[in-house]
Amino acid sequence: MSLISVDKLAVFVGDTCLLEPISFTLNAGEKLTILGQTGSGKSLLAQAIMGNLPKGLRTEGEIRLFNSPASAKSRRELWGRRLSMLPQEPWNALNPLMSAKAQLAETYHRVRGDAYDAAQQNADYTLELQGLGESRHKRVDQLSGGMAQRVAIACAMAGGAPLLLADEPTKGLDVNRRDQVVEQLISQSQTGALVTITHDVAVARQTGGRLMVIKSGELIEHGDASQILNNPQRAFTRELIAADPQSWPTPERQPRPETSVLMETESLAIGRGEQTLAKDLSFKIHRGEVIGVVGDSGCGKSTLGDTLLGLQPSYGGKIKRHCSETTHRWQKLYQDPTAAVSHAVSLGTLLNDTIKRHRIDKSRVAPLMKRLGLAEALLERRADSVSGGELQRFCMLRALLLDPVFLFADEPTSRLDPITAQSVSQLLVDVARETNCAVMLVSHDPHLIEKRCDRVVRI
Amino acid sequence: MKNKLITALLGGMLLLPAAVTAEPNQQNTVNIQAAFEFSSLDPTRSGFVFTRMQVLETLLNVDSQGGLLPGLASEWSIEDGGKLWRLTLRDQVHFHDASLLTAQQVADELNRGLNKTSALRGLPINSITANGDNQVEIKLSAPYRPLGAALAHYSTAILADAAYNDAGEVTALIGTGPFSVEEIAVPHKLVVERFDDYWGQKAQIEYASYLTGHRAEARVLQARSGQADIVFGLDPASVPMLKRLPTLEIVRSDLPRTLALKLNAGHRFIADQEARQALSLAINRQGIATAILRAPDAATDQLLPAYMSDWYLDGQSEAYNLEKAAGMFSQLGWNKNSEGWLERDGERFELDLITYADRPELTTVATAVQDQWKQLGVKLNVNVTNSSAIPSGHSDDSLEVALIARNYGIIADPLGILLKDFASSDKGGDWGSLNWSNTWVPETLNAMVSENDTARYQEQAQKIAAALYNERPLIPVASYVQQTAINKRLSGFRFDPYERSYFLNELSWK
Amino acid sequence: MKLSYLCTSQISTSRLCGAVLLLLLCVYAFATPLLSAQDAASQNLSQILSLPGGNSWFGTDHFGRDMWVRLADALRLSLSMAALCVLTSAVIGVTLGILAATGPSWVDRTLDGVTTLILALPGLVLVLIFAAIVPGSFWMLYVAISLIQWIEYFRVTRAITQRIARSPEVQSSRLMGFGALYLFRRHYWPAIAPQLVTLASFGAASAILMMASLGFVYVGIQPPLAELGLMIVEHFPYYSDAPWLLAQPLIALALVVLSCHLLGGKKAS
Amino acid sequence: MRLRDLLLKRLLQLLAVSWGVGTLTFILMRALPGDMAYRIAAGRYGMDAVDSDAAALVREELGLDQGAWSTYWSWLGDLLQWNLGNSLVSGQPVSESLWHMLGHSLLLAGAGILLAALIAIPLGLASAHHGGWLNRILLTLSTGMRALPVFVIGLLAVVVFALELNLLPVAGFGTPAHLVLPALTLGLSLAAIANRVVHTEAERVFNAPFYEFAQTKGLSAWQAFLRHGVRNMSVPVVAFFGVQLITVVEGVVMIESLFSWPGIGHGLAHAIFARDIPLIQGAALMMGILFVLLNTLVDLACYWLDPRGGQLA
Repeated sequence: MSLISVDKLAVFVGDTCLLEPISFTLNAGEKLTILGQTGSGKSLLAQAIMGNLPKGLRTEGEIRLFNSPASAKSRRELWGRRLSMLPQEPWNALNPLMSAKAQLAETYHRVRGDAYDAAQQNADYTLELQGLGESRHKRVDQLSGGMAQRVAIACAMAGGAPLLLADEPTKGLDVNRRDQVVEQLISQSQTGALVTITHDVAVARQTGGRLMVIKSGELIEHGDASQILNNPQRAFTRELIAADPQSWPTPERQPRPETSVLMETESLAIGRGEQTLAKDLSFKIHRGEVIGVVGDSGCGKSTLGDTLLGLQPSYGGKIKRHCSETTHRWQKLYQDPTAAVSHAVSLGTLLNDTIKRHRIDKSRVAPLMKRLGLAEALLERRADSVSGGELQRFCMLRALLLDPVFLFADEPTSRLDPITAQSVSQLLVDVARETNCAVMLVSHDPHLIEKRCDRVVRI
Repeated sequence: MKNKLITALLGGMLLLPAAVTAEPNQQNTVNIQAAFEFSSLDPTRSGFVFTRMQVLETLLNVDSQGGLLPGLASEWSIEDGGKLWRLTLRDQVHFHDASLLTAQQVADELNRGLNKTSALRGLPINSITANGDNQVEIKLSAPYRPLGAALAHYSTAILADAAYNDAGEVTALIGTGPFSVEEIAVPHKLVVERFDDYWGQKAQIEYASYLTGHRAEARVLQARSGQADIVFGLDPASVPMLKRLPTLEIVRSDLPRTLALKLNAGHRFIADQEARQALSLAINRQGIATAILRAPDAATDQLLPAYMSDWYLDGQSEAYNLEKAAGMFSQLGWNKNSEGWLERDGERFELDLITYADRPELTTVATAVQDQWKQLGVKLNVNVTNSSAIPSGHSDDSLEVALIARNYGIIADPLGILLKDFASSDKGGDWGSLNWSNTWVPETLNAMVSENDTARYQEQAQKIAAALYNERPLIPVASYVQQTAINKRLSGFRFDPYERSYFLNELSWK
Repeated sequence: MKLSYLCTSQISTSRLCGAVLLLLLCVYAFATPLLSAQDAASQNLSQILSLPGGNSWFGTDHFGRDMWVRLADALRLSLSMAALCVLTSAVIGVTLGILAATGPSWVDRTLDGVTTLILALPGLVLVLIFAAIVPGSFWMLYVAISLIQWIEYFRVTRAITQRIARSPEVQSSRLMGFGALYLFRRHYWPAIAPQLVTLASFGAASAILMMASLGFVYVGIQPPLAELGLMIVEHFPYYSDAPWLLAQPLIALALVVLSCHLLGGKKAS
Repeated sequence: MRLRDLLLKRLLQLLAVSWGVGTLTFILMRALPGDMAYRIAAGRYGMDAVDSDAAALVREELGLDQGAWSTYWSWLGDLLQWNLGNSLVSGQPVSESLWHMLGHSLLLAGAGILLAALIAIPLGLASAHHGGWLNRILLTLSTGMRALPVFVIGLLAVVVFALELNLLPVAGFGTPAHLVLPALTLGLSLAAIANRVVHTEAERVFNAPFYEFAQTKGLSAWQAFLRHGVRNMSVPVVAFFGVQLITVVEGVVMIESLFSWPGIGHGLAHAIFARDIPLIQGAALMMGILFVLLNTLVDLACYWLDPRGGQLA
C-alpha cells in the first residue's frame, strides 16, 4: 500500500515556479532522501505535502495520502496521527516555556488519546529510552541541540503517525549528534515511511533508501541512494558529493620544516562568566603551522581563541607569546562573516580604512584580491549584498593585509554551502602557508580538520 | 449635659429606621457645585462653606443692603460711646447635638477666635464676657463701627463645646443652623441633612451636598447635564449656551466684588496720577463687559458698587478714549518708538501684571487689557500665577500691576475692608493701594471708625470715593457678576450678595 | 525586545505620509507670519466668534483674534519646542548612552542610577513642578522636557551600543587596531541612527503632547501666547456656540502628533 | 536564587528612589518662586482671603523661618519612621490623605487597565488572526487615537456620553457611574497602544515554528492556542504593561484633573499650586514607591510566566 503518492507536484508564487514538478510514491517501510543545496526549494516540498505552505504560495499537481486525495482540511486531521513532520531547528520548534516532558505528555494525552496519568508515564518512559531521563523537566533553552532534536522527534512520533517528514533534521548538529539522530529516525521508520530532506551528503549516505537530488527546484537525479552516491551521473551531484569534507582529497603530508615557536600555553584554563570550560591546556604553536581545534559544541573552542588573542582573560595557567609583534598582527576570522563587518559603508571604504590606519602599500591589494578570487567590482558593494563566501574571503583579505603572524579561524566555513566551504578553507590554508602565518582552525567536522590541518588540539 | 446627650442618642436610635430609609440620593438631595475647597473644619479657616451650607450661624446677619439683622443674637445695643456692645441671645436655640446655646459658650467661642484668624483679630477689643444666661458683652478700647459686620462674618460663627477636643482643635461641626452634617470629606465634599429642631424657618429639602469643582468648564458641564442642581461661579463664556437649556434657570446677581487693577503707585512709570488716569482711559470697559463678561452693564470705573450709595459717585463716569490717553502720555514725555511702544529717555513703557487662574474671568480680562494697552503703546506682560503672589508682591514692592477681584462686602460694611486696603500700613493694603502718596484718605478712614453722625459719615465717604476715582490707586474695570445656574426642579433660590448663605432652608422641590 | 508594532508592508508609505504632513504643517506654521501682516494677539472685541471665511479664513476666537494666524503661532511654538527638545535630548542621550556602554562600569552604574531616579517620577509630574518654578518660561519647559526625554535616547543607545560592542564586527575592528572614534563612526552610529529617527519622531510627539497637557492644567503658558492645549481649554465653553473654534486646535494637535507618529514608523521598545 | 537577587535589587532601588525622590522634590520645591508662607496661606484661607497677616501667622505656626538644611534633616528623620508630616494646608497627617487618594487612584488605574485589557486583547488577537481589513481598520483607529492627548479623549467622551446622550455623570466621584467615563478614557488611551502590542505578539507566536509544530504534531488549533499561544504571548504583553505603567500614572494625573477625581495625581497637582510641601513630597514619594512596587509585580509576573528570565526588564 502506498502511504504517499505525489504526482507532478509543483509550488508557485504568482507565476514564478519555486519547485519544479516532482513525482514519487512511497510504500510502508520505504525511505526517501531528498538532497540539495540550501535554498533549492526542498523545504517547500515538505510543507506542500503537509499542507502548511506560507501564505501566497500555491501548489499544482496531486498529492495522495493513504490512497485518498489530500485536501487542506483532510490533511489537518491527519497531522500527528497519520502524518507528521519533524521540523528544522528543533530548538525553535519546541515551546520555549514548557518542559520537555510536558510537551511530550500533552501529545500522548491529546493526540494519541492516552489518559492523563498514562500519558505522563509514557512520556517518562520514552524520554528515559532516549537517554533524556534526567533532562525531562528541562526547557528547550536548557537542552543541547541534539537533545532538543530527540525530544522533537519523540513528539512528532508520539501520535503514532506512519508517515514521517524530516526537514533538515541534522542542521547545526555535531557529527556525533547527527549520527544519533539519523539512527533514531531510521529506527522510528521501520514500520512506516520516512521522507528526509537534507543538504548533507553524509545524512543521505547514512539513511540509505531512495535518493532524489534537487538543484534550484529542479529534479536532477533519482534512484537508489548508495548507487547515486557511489556513482553519480550528473555533474551537480558529483560536485555536491565532492564538497563533503569526507570526500575531499587527502593532502600529501610533507614533513613541515621546523619553524620557531610563536606562542605556547602552560596548563591554561579557559572559561566564560562563572563557568570554567576547559583546564590544563598545554600546547605550542609554531609559525606557519595549521592547527585544528575540535571538541563538542559548547566546550570552549571559541573561548580558547578569544583567550589566546587576549580578548578575554584566562582562568589560570600561562600564555607566552614568543614574539614582540604588535597586536594587530594577531587576527581572527569569524563563523558568520556578515556579523563581523560593518554594513554601513561599502567594502571598499572598509578596506581603505584599514589601509589608511596601517599605512599599507596599496599595490599589495590587487594581487592579493586576485589570489583570493575577489573581483574589483565587489568593493563597491556593501556587506549585505555580497554572498557569504565572498565576504569571508574579503575578511581574509583584510586580515592578510595586516601581515598576521597568527590567525584564529572560528568555524570560518560552517555558514557557507559545501562547495564554497571547500574552496574557502583550501584558500585559507594555502595563503597562510605562503605567508608563514600560524592558523588555528576550529570546526565541528572532524573530516574537515583532518583534511586541512597539520595537527589537532582536542578540548 | 451628659444626660441630654444620652437622651439624644436614644432618640437618635429610635429614629434610626426612618433615617435608614431616607438615605441621601439624587431625588432628595440638592447638589451644589462651587469652586472653593475647604481645607479644615475650623470656621476661622473654612467657615465660609459651613455658613453658606447653613450648618453654622453667626450672632448677627446682614440684609442685601449691608444693614445688620438679628442672627443668634436677637437684639444688640451699643453703649458707652461705642465702647460697649451688648448682645442678647435668642432663647431655646439648639445645637445639632441637642445641647442649648448659652452666653458663656458664645463668649468662649469668640475669645477662641481672637487668637486665630477670625474677623475679630486685631480689633480694639478689651474683653468678651458672658453676662447672665443670655447676654454677651464686648468691651472695646476705642469705638469700632464695623464690629457688627465682623460679628456677621463666617469666621465668628458659633460652634458647640463638643465640637472641640482637648487641644482646642475642631473635630466635629456641631452648629445651630437648619442643616446638620451628614458626611464630610475634607477638602471636596460636604453633605448636610435637615435639622428638625432649628429655631427659625425649617428647611423643606431633606439633604444638600456641596462638592468642589475646580475647573470652571467641568462645573458648566455639571449644570448642563443636570448632575448638579445649583452651580456657582459660571464661566461667563458658557452662560449664553446654558441659557438656551430648558432645564436651567440662570440667575445673575451683582456682588460687591469689583475687578480692578491694583497699581504700584510708587513705580516710576505710574507714580503720576495722570499716568494712572491715562491707563484707565485706555481700557475699553464696554468691550470687555460685553464680549468677555457677557454682561454689558457690568462695566464700571468706580471701585464700589452703586448700591453702596455712600461710597458711590452718582453719574460720574469717563468713556474709553484712547486719543486722550495718548495725549496725556505725550504730556508726560512718553512717545511711541518705531515698534509702536511708548518710550521715555530710552526706556520702554513695560509693566508686569500678575493675576491668578482660580477665577476664570481674571485671565481673560487680563488678556484683553494687555491688548488694549498695547494699542496705547504700553507693553504689559501677563503672568498667571497663584493669588498669594499679590500680597507677597505687595510686601516686597516687587508688584507692578495686579488684576484682582476684590469683595468689598466680606464684612458687610465696606469701611472695614477699605481700612484694610488703604490704611493698614504706610504702604497701603495687601489688596488695596500700594505706595499711594495720598495720606488724607487713610487718616479719614481711621477717623470714620468712631464717627456716629450719619450725615457726616456720608459726606466723608463721598470725598474718599472721589479721591479714589481721581487719583486711581486702583483702576476698576468691571463689577463682578455672579452667574448661577439653578435646575428648574428647585424653587425659592435666593442669592446673597455677601455670599454668607445659600438660603437652602428657603428652597423647595417643584 | 525587538517588536514591530506596525505592519511592515505599510511602513514606507505611512512614513512618507507623515513626512509630507509634517512638512505641510511646518510650512503653514513658519510661512504664515511672513505672508500675513496680522498679529496673533491683536483683538477685536466687536467681532468675536465670527465664522470662517471672508476676512479671516478660520474665523475669530472669543477675543476677536484671527484664528488662521493664531493657529500658526501655536503650531510654531509647539514645533519649535519639539525640535529643540529632540535635538538636546538626543545629543545628551546618545553621548551618555555610548559612554555608559563603552566606558568604565562605574559610569554605567551611575547613569543607570540617575535614570532610575528620574524614571521613578512620572515625567508629566516632573514637568509640572518645573513649570511651576518659573511660570510662563519657554526655557524652563524646554529644560524640563529635555531632562525627561534624554533618558529614552540614553537607554536605546546604550542597549544598541552594548549589543554592538560585544559583536564580532567591533571585536574585529579592535583587533585591527581601530580607535574609539572609528568604532563610533563605522559601527555604533550606523546602528543608532535609524533608531534615532523613530525616537525623535515619537519624542517630538510626546513633547508636543506634554506641552498641551500643561496648557490644559493652566501651567506654563502665559497670555497672549497661543498654545494648542490652552486653546482647547479656552474654546471648550464655546463648543456648542462655535464648534469650529474648538475643532481647530484639536485637529491641529491631532494632525501634528499623527504626522510625528507616522514619521516614526514602527516603535521599538 | 535569581528571584532573590531580583527582589534584593528592587529593594535597593526602592530605598534609592525614596531618598532620591524626596530630596529632588525638596530641592525643587525650595526653588519655587514666591514666598512659601503666602502660598500656604492662600491654600488655607482661600485665594482672596490671603494677606500679610495670614502669611505671618502661617510662618510663625509652621516655623518656616528655619533653614533649608534643618527642615531637610528633620524630614529625613521622620521619613525613616514613616512619618510624612502634616499637610501645611489642612493640618491633617499626609499619610492619611495619601491613603485616601491612593485608594481612588488605584481604583481608577485598575479599572482603566482592566478595561484596556478587555478591549485590547480580543481586538489584538482578532486582528492578528484575521488580518486584512480588520487589521487595517484597527491600525488606523489606534494610530488616530494615539494622536489625541488623553484629556482630549476625555473631553470627547464627556461631550458624547454625558452631554449629548446624558447617560453618565460629567465628573465627580462616589457612585460606580462616576467611575465609568474616567476609566473609559484611560482604558481607551491605553488600549490604542496595547491592542497593537497584542497584535504583534500574537502574530509573532502564530508564525513561530513552535506554534506550527504544536499543530503538526496533532493538537487542534484551539488546543495549540490555549497551551502554546497564550503564555508565550503574555510574557511580552505583561512586560509592555510594565513599561506603560508610567503612561498610566501620567494619564491618571490628567484624567483626575479633568474629572475632579480625588486621586493622588489630582492631589499632587493641587498641592504644587498650594505649595504644600509635605504633601508634594509624600505624593511624589508614593508615586515613586508605587512605580517600583508595580514594576516588581510585573517582574514577578514575567518571572512566573517565563522562568527563563530572559525577558526581565
